[in-house]
Amino acid sequence: ETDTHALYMKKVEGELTELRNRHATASSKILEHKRKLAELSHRILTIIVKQECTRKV
Amino acid sequence: WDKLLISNNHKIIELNDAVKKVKNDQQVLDQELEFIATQHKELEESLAPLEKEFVG
Amino acid sequence: WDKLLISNNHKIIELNDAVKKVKNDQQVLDQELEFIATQHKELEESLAPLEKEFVG
Repeated sequence: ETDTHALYMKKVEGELTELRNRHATASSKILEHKRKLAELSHRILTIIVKQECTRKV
Repeated sequence: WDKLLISNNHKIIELNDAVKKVKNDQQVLDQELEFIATQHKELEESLAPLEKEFVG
Repeated sequence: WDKLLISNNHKIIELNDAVKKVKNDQQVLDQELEFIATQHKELEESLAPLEKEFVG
Protein backbone atom coordinates (compact mmCIF):
# COMPACT_ATOMS: atom_id res chain seq x y z
CA GLU A 1 0.00 0.00 0.00
CA THR A 2 2.79 2.32 0.91
CA ASP A 3 4.43 1.61 -2.42
CA THR A 4 1.19 2.32 -4.19
CA HIS A 5 1.04 5.64 -2.41
CA ALA A 6 4.52 6.51 -3.51
CA LEU A 7 3.71 5.59 -7.09
CA TYR A 8 0.52 7.55 -7.03
CA MET A 9 2.27 10.61 -5.72
CA LYS A 10 4.76 10.44 -8.54
CA LYS A 11 1.83 10.58 -10.90
CA VAL A 12 0.37 13.57 -9.08
CA GLU A 13 3.69 15.34 -9.36
CA GLY A 14 3.62 14.84 -13.07
CA GLU A 15 0.09 16.13 -13.27
CA LEU A 16 0.99 19.19 -11.28
CA THR A 17 3.87 19.93 -13.61
CA GLU A 18 1.50 19.70 -16.54
CA LEU A 19 -1.00 21.93 -14.78
CA ARG A 20 1.67 24.53 -14.16
CA ASN A 21 2.57 24.50 -17.82
CA ARG A 22 -1.04 24.91 -18.83
CA HIS A 23 -1.36 27.70 -16.34
CA ALA A 24 1.61 29.49 -17.83
CA THR A 25 0.13 29.14 -21.31
CA ALA A 26 -3.23 30.42 -20.09
CA SER A 27 -1.54 33.36 -18.39
CA SER A 28 0.22 34.43 -21.55
CA LYS A 29 -2.98 34.03 -23.53
CA ILE A 30 -4.76 36.28 -21.07
CA LEU A 31 -2.07 38.90 -21.49
CA GLU A 32 -2.48 38.64 -25.22
CA HIS A 33 -6.25 39.03 -24.92
CA LYS A 34 -5.81 42.09 -22.78
CA ARG A 35 -3.52 43.65 -25.32
CA LYS A 36 -6.01 42.82 -28.03
CA LEU A 37 -8.82 44.41 -26.04
CA ALA A 38 -6.80 47.59 -25.61
CA GLU A 39 -6.13 47.65 -29.32
CA LEU A 40 -9.79 47.09 -30.20
CA SER A 41 -10.84 49.72 -27.73
CA HIS A 42 -8.51 52.20 -29.34
CA ARG A 43 -9.80 51.37 -32.80
CA ILE A 44 -13.41 51.81 -31.71
CA LEU A 45 -12.57 55.14 -30.18
CA THR A 46 -10.98 56.25 -33.44
CA ILE A 47 -14.12 55.27 -35.32
CA ILE A 48 -16.31 57.16 -32.87
CA VAL A 49 -14.22 60.28 -33.25
CA LYS A 50 -14.20 60.10 -37.05
CA GLN A 51 -17.88 59.42 -37.17
CA GLU A 52 -18.56 62.43 -34.99
CA CYS A 53 -16.50 64.58 -37.33
CA THR A 54 -18.34 63.29 -40.38
CA ARG A 55 -21.64 64.04 -38.75
CA LYS A 56 -20.66 67.61 -37.98
CA VAL A 57 -19.49 68.23 -41.49
CA TRP B 1 1.88 3.06 11.96
CA ASP B 2 -1.47 1.79 10.96
CA LYS B 3 -2.95 5.09 11.85
CA LEU B 4 -0.44 6.88 9.70
CA LEU B 5 -1.11 4.51 6.85
CA ILE B 6 -4.84 5.02 7.11
CA SER B 7 -4.41 8.74 7.38
CA ASN B 8 -2.16 8.71 4.32
CA ASN B 9 -4.80 6.75 2.52
CA HIS B 10 -7.45 9.31 3.30
CA LYS B 11 -5.24 12.18 2.35
CA ILE B 12 -4.39 10.59 -0.94
CA ILE B 13 -8.04 10.17 -1.78
CA GLU B 14 -8.55 13.82 -0.94
CA LEU B 15 -5.57 14.79 -2.99
CA ASN B 16 -6.89 12.78 -5.89
CA ASP B 17 -10.19 14.65 -5.77
CA ALA B 18 -8.48 17.99 -5.50
CA VAL B 19 -6.24 17.28 -8.48
CA LYS B 20 -9.21 16.12 -10.52
CA LYS B 21 -11.06 19.28 -9.72
CA VAL B 22 -8.13 21.51 -10.59
CA LYS B 23 -7.69 19.68 -13.87
CA ASN B 24 -11.33 20.15 -14.66
CA ASP B 25 -11.22 23.83 -13.82
CA GLN B 26 -8.19 24.25 -16.02
CA GLN B 27 -10.10 22.64 -18.86
CA VAL B 28 -12.95 25.10 -18.40
CA LEU B 29 -10.49 27.97 -18.26
CA ASP B 30 -8.86 26.85 -21.49
CA GLN B 31 -12.24 26.68 -23.17
CA GLU B 32 -13.10 30.15 -21.97
CA LEU B 33 -9.86 31.44 -23.40
CA GLU B 34 -10.75 29.93 -26.74
CA PHE B 35 -14.16 31.54 -26.55
CA ILE B 36 -12.64 34.93 -25.83
CA ALA B 37 -10.34 34.56 -28.81
CA THR B 38 -13.35 33.89 -31.04
CA GLN B 39 -15.20 36.85 -29.59
CA HIS B 40 -12.30 39.16 -30.21
CA LYS B 41 -12.07 37.97 -33.75
CA GLU B 42 -15.75 38.67 -34.29
CA LEU B 43 -15.43 42.12 -32.82
CA GLU B 44 -12.49 42.80 -35.07
CA GLU B 45 -14.44 41.65 -38.09
CA SER B 46 -17.31 43.98 -37.34
CA LEU B 47 -14.86 46.81 -36.87
CA ALA B 48 -13.35 46.42 -40.30
CA PRO B 49 -16.20 47.87 -42.42
CA LEU B 50 -16.68 50.75 -39.99
CA GLU B 51 -13.02 51.61 -40.17
CA LYS B 52 -13.16 51.48 -43.92
CA GLU B 53 -16.06 53.87 -43.94
CA PHE B 54 -15.03 56.36 -41.34
CA VAL B 55 -11.34 56.15 -40.91
CA GLY B 56 -10.52 55.50 -44.50
CA TRP C 1 9.19 0.51 4.97
CA ASP C 2 8.72 2.87 7.90
CA LYS C 3 10.84 5.40 6.14
CA LEU C 4 8.73 5.16 3.04
CA LEU C 5 5.61 5.62 5.09
CA ILE C 6 6.94 8.75 6.68
CA SER C 7 8.34 10.06 3.44
CA ASN C 8 4.96 9.46 1.83
CA ASN C 9 3.33 11.43 4.57
CA HIS C 10 5.65 14.36 3.99
CA LYS C 11 5.14 14.16 0.29
CA ILE C 12 1.37 14.16 0.65
CA ILE C 13 1.53 17.34 2.66
CA GLU C 14 3.82 18.88 0.08
CA LEU C 15 1.60 17.89 -2.79
CA ASN C 16 -1.44 19.19 -0.98
CA ASP C 17 0.19 22.58 -0.69
CA ALA C 18 1.21 22.47 -4.31
CA VAL C 19 -2.33 21.67 -5.40
CA LYS C 20 -3.63 24.52 -3.28
CA LYS C 21 -1.22 26.88 -4.94
CA VAL C 22 -2.23 25.79 -8.41
CA LYS C 23 -5.84 26.28 -7.38
CA ASN C 24 -5.11 29.78 -6.14
CA ASP C 25 -3.30 30.70 -9.33
CA GLN C 26 -6.26 29.42 -11.26
CA GLN C 27 -8.59 31.65 -9.33
CA VAL C 28 -6.50 34.65 -10.24
CA LEU C 29 -6.81 33.72 -13.90
CA ASP C 30 -10.54 33.31 -13.48
CA GLN C 31 -10.78 36.84 -12.22
CA GLU C 32 -8.78 38.05 -15.17
CA LEU C 33 -11.11 36.24 -17.51
CA GLU C 34 -14.07 37.91 -15.91
CA PHE C 35 -12.42 41.26 -16.32
CA ILE C 36 -11.79 40.57 -19.99
CA ALA C 37 -15.39 39.47 -20.50
CA THR C 38 -16.69 42.69 -18.94
CA GLN C 39 -14.43 44.83 -21.07
CA HIS C 40 -15.42 42.94 -24.14
CA LYS C 41 -19.07 43.53 -23.39
CA GLU C 42 -18.42 47.23 -22.99
CA LEU C 43 -16.69 47.38 -26.32
CA GLU C 44 -19.54 45.56 -27.99
CA GLU C 45 -21.97 47.98 -26.47
CA SER C 46 -20.06 50.97 -27.71
CA LEU C 47 -19.85 49.44 -31.13
CA ALA C 48 -23.57 48.76 -31.45
CA PRO C 49 -24.73 52.37 -32.06
CA LEU C 50 -21.91 52.87 -34.56
CA GLU C 51 -23.03 49.90 -36.55
CA LYS C 52 -26.62 51.03 -36.38
CA GLU C 53 -25.77 54.40 -37.78
CA PHE C 54 -23.56 52.90 -40.43
CA VAL C 55 -26.18 50.49 -41.66
CA GLY C 56 -29.13 52.78 -41.10
